[in-house]
Amino acid sequence: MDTTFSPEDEDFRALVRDFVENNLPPEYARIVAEGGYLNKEQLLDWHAILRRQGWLAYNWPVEFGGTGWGPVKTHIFDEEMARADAPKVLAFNFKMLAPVLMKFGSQEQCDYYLPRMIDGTDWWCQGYSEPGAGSDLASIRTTAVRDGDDYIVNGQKTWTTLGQYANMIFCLVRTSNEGKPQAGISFLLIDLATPGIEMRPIRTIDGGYEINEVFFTNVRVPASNLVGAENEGWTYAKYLLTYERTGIAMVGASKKKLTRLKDLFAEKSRSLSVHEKALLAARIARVEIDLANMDTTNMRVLASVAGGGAPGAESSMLKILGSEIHQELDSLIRRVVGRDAQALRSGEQAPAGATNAAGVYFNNRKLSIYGGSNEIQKNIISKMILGL
Amino acid sequence: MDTTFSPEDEDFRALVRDFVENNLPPEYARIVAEGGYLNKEQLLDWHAILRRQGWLAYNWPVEFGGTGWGPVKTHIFDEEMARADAPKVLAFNFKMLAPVLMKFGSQEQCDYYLPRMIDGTDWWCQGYSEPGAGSDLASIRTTAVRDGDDYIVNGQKTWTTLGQYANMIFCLVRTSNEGKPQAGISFLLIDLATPGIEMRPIRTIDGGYEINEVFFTNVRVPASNLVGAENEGWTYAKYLLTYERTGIAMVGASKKKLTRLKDLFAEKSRSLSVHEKALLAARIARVEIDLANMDTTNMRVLASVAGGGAPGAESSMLKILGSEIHQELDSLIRRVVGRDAQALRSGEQAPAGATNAAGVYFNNRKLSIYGGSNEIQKNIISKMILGL
Amino acid sequence: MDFTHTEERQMVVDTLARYIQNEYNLSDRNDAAASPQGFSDVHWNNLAELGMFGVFFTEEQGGFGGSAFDVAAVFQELGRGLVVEPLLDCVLRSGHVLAAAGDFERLAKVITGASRYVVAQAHTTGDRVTAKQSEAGWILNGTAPMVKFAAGADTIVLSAQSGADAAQASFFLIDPTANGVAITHHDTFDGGSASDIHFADLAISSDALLGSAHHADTIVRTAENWACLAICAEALGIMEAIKETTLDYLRTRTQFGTVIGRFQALQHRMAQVLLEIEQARSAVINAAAAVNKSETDCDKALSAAKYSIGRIGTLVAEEAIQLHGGIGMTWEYEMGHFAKRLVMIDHEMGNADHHLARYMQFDLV
Amino acid sequence: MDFTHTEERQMVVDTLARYIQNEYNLSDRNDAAASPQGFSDVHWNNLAELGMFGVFFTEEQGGFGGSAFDVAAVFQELGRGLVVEPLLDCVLRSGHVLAAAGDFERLAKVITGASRYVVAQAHTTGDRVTAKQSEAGWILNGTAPMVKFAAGADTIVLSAQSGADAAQASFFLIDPTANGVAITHHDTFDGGSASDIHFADLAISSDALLGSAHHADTIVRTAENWACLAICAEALGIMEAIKETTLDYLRTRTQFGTVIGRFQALQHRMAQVLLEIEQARSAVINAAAAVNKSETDCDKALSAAKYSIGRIGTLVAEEAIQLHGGIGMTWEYEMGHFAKRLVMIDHEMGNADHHLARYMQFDLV
Repeated sequence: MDTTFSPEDEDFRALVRDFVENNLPPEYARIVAEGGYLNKEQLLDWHAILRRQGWLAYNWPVEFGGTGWGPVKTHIFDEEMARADAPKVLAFNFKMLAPVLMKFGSQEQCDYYLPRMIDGTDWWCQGYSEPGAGSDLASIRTTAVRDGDDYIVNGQKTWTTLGQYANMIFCLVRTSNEGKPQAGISFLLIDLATPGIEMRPIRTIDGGYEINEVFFTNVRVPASNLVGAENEGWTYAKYLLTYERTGIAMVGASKKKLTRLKDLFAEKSRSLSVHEKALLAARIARVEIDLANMDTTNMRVLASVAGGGAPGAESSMLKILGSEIHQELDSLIRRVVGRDAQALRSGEQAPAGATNAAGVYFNNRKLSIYGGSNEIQKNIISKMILGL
Repeated sequence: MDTTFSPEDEDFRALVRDFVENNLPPEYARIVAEGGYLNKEQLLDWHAILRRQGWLAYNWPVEFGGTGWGPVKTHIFDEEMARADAPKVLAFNFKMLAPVLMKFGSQEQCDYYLPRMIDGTDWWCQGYSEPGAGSDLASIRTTAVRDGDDYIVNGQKTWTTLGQYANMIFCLVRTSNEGKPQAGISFLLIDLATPGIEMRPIRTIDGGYEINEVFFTNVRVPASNLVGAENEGWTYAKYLLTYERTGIAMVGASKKKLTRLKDLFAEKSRSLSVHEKALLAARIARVEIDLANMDTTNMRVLASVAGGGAPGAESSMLKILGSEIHQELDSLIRRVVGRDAQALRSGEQAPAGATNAAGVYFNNRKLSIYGGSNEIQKNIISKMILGL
Repeated sequence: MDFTHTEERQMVVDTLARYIQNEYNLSDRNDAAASPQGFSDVHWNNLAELGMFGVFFTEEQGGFGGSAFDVAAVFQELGRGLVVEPLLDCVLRSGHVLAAAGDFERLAKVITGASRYVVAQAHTTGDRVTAKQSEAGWILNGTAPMVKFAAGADTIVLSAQSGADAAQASFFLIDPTANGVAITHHDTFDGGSASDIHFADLAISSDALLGSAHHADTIVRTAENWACLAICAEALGIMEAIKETTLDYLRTRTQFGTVIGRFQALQHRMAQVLLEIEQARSAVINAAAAVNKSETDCDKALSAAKYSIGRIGTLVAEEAIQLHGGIGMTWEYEMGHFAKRLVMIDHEMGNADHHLARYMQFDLV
Repeated sequence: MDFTHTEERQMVVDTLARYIQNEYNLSDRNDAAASPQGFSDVHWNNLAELGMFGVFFTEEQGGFGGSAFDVAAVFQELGRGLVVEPLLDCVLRSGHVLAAAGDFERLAKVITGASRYVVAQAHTTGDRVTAKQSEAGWILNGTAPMVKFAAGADTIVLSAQSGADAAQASFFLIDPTANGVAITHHDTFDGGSASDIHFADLAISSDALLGSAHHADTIVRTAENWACLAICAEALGIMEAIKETTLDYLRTRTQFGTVIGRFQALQHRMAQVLLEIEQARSAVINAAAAVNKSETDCDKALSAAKYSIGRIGTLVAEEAIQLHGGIGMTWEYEMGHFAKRLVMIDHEMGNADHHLARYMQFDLV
């Protein structure tokens, strides 16, 4: 039993820390620290900085232009990036579609699309959920009907994050109504410039714009854009949803947020009564302990993956723990900020203590909803453990 | 809107308080205060004291020898009794079987059994649950087969509280296998002296003995002991389970327990650090507030019943709230007692600070299990509110 | 023991409910809530005309209500409709400050809706306004931060430190357009506005003093109790609205071939939400019943209520969003706006921790 | 980074697990646990012979283990078997007190099982024992309350106040049968025994002093850390046993025509229990990894672990009983005894609140 990182890992951590200190534009770090998002130009710029270091596709194998790091190094990288408030790389490109292409796509698809993800040509978005298919993803009704060398796609996708920046979308589409709902789903790559596609913004509860609806009306997609086999898309979709295990616990982001919370608490708690301060401190201590426990829970899963083990219900557990701990941190930051959290931060006019605390808190309610809601994760755990 | 008791009610409260102060044997109060139970002789003695005052069957209508009090007076009586650590009257006689007989029993049954409940001749126990029929009570399999003027009863009941003191048992038995499981159940009164009945003790987790299994082997019961109509027992059983609304929230008992908790806390918390004390005080404050809220929630239901309204999901809500608040109080008493809660109190040898705190805590886990588990109550609420 | 409203009060509530139902549209509400002033003059005037402002005051004070249950009932209804109009800030609180100071002339104008006052308490917070006596009156300096709905007020009722320490504070009536007053307005997350009000050597005459000098604490106490009761009742109304929307959603949203209200895990969570809301309702009743009791009883019941509302409100908001899934996080869906206000109520007048700590101090620590 | 046990440690754990499986019967355990001594000499001797006591000590100390993960692994297994034998009190804790005092001769006898010592700390609690220096040695007066398993010990290792204040305390080796020592034994709720040990003018010679005078705090510190780690690991083992029993019950108990594990509300609660147990497991690992770190790191990790174990243990016990229903509340069903011990662990060495408050004090308040 050895819970420490190897000297080699520690060297690597120092290397990453040094790189990000010297190369992350402070403006980007500020935006991230305040709970905001980079715009397209800014994120592509950050991508380019990482690309020059060879770390953009950091979770990919070497043969595809990645780093070949194992789960532990990947974890260290994530943690250091979060620690420095570095923007996350576009997950749809690097963590979602790419692994699916590598495992199930054709050589041609890999050769064509993977380099375009790295060089900034393609910005992918996701076409999974539909208005009638949320937790019940297998009930999607967007159809793709074969017509010669093309599919004709009709239907509607929703919750498409950052679709406004994207030129490409990967979609789950229904290619058959035979058998179980899962059986007739295919995984299709669609150019958003194709006629018949309309993207409409969805304004979120916090007033922000990061998600979209996408409408498909007789959209003609080359059959060569099918990933893997027709009607096998459900397998690929599930693979995608569980692939990113090292990130699912959000350990790095939560550690960073905890630091921020404790700094805010040290500053704001001076005016509190001893008992109010104790109650708040107890909640902070609780979440700090939960996070330290989860850090190790996460490392145990990583070590098992690195050792060739296959995580089962663990990835669902990490999703639940990770989202709940992060949400508790957001909730505590909002509380510590107190009355000032009510003010919207709008540039110069913001009160001195204002943060985006309320907005971030509400925005991050999504953490327990998306990527398979926490209820779905509990269903998965129950099924795996109880065998029912 | 008037949340206060009427002057008449307050006079009544003073009357009850005065009576119990002058008539409750201190020994009985001590046993109750320590979380214990009176033995049969003691409880019958207390029954006799109340009978002389005319308050034994205090929840019964006047025509059956009761007081005719409405729900508000009944609540005040319960509260004052709990406040004084008075033993509760035998629920199986007065709060469970009696109301069923009054509503569904024959004139003969009322004339015969009700006076025997009051004069101490009959001590009733309950034969509802079976090893295979807990939350799913309708799945009982104890059978009663008509044979001339008798039923022949075979089967097994369990969780029969204080069965060791009882001479009579009221049972749910299966008289038909037609239709839904609920449809073939009958409500039967059985003399425990009848040949073929065996009662075996069940030792509980806290080492105590208050529940039993009852085995029936070809037990011959006169058909005149059937309550109401054959195969209609489910209706009577449900009536019994929801009848006692004024007591279900345990407001009086919880108020008394809160006082005890706060006294213990005042004594024990002197040795705690300021922060540990604050954390414990916060939990006590929380449950005190929850209890004050539930007190009013309960009064709202009482007022609605007194005004002729019919409580729906409220009685299930009160069951959940009442049991959870009471369990939290037990949990906090256990915590406040601290290390000494580990010692079993066994007479002279008990450490000075010893209480039965751990035993009461574990014993009262039953509150969320019996009388329709809290899960069943949530099912009922969902069904009533969601209409699903 | 009677938990029903009087006929008169029920009529007021019904009138208000009808007005909201027929005239108060959430999309327009959101536009008004995001405007610089933070609410709509049209609705304000309509509510005044409906007589809603007089409900908060006794006949002696120039109103036709003034019982705690009047206040609670109206604010519960305002909560149900997510009404952003500042009845709490510009009528109830400032009206009771005027009443406590004995200024019934100005109070009368509040009740008719002719004048809008907001109270800025700047003698107890970290930021502080000081009032120095001068020959002509007083000189004010400092900042009153985050004064809600100051953007819509004709007059600021400011409490400032007027003596040697914070305990010596007085109320002043200030024209927000005067020289020496600078105002920074903020939009707020739950709609409405809040302002930092800066005073730089503002000279005011002696008759700007409201009530007697150095008695701000006494003057403001009753008003703050009313405001605390009102915001608890508002929260309860919001919870009721969220409950109904969420129950509807559970009954109609289909996934896995059935309405999601059939999933037992969701049922049990909803059952918990329902019983907690009943507890919140009882907390508001307890607070209303205690407003006229002893200072300790009143403070305990108000802290118990604000704590309960804070804890349960957050639970209700979070569970409602979670049970809705993505749709609950969109601007277009009404429920989310209720959830935002409900959570933000815990950021006003002391949050759940604050009130639990205050409650503890009465007889536990 | 490696979360597997060494081969040697795994062998020890397997040996212990086999012994429990084959020889340790819960019904006999309960009888022994309720006996005056509170455990069984037979099992005690068998465990000594299996070499289980040496695992807690390094080779230098006369053992063949002594790493934190050795201690955690063995106690986890003891927890899984609900072993009542006092390895914690009579080997781990007292052995480490002897080791810290440099008394390796006595420690050797602890490791072979030839001697049983219990530590009675009576210099920090409310009740207190004082030691006054006399010509011949020391005179002891006072009471050491609730010393676990003193009923089974040959020697009491008592810390008493030996100087002007509580910080000046020393350890003494006391024969429990000596005149001047009176012992009141108590059965305990979770099995085993505890004793109040009264000292009335007990005269002991100078060589009864263990280690140097006035250094009890230093001597006991390491032993208390080991004991805290051990009891956390024991709790984890108990949780695992409860988890397995409860999962079995959910898979097999039928109600409403189906196994109750099919009810989604129960599934989701069980899922929560499962992930909390994984968190408890991580807390124990963190504590084990910190035992040899700086004093602050060690104290923080131990408090984090004891807090986590206390909170999660109570959750696991309460949920397991609730999910079982009536059967979980009977003496005959094994699970309840595990639940009792699990909850009572929160009553030893500081409960969850105590450790959360201690944790807060490091850098929050």
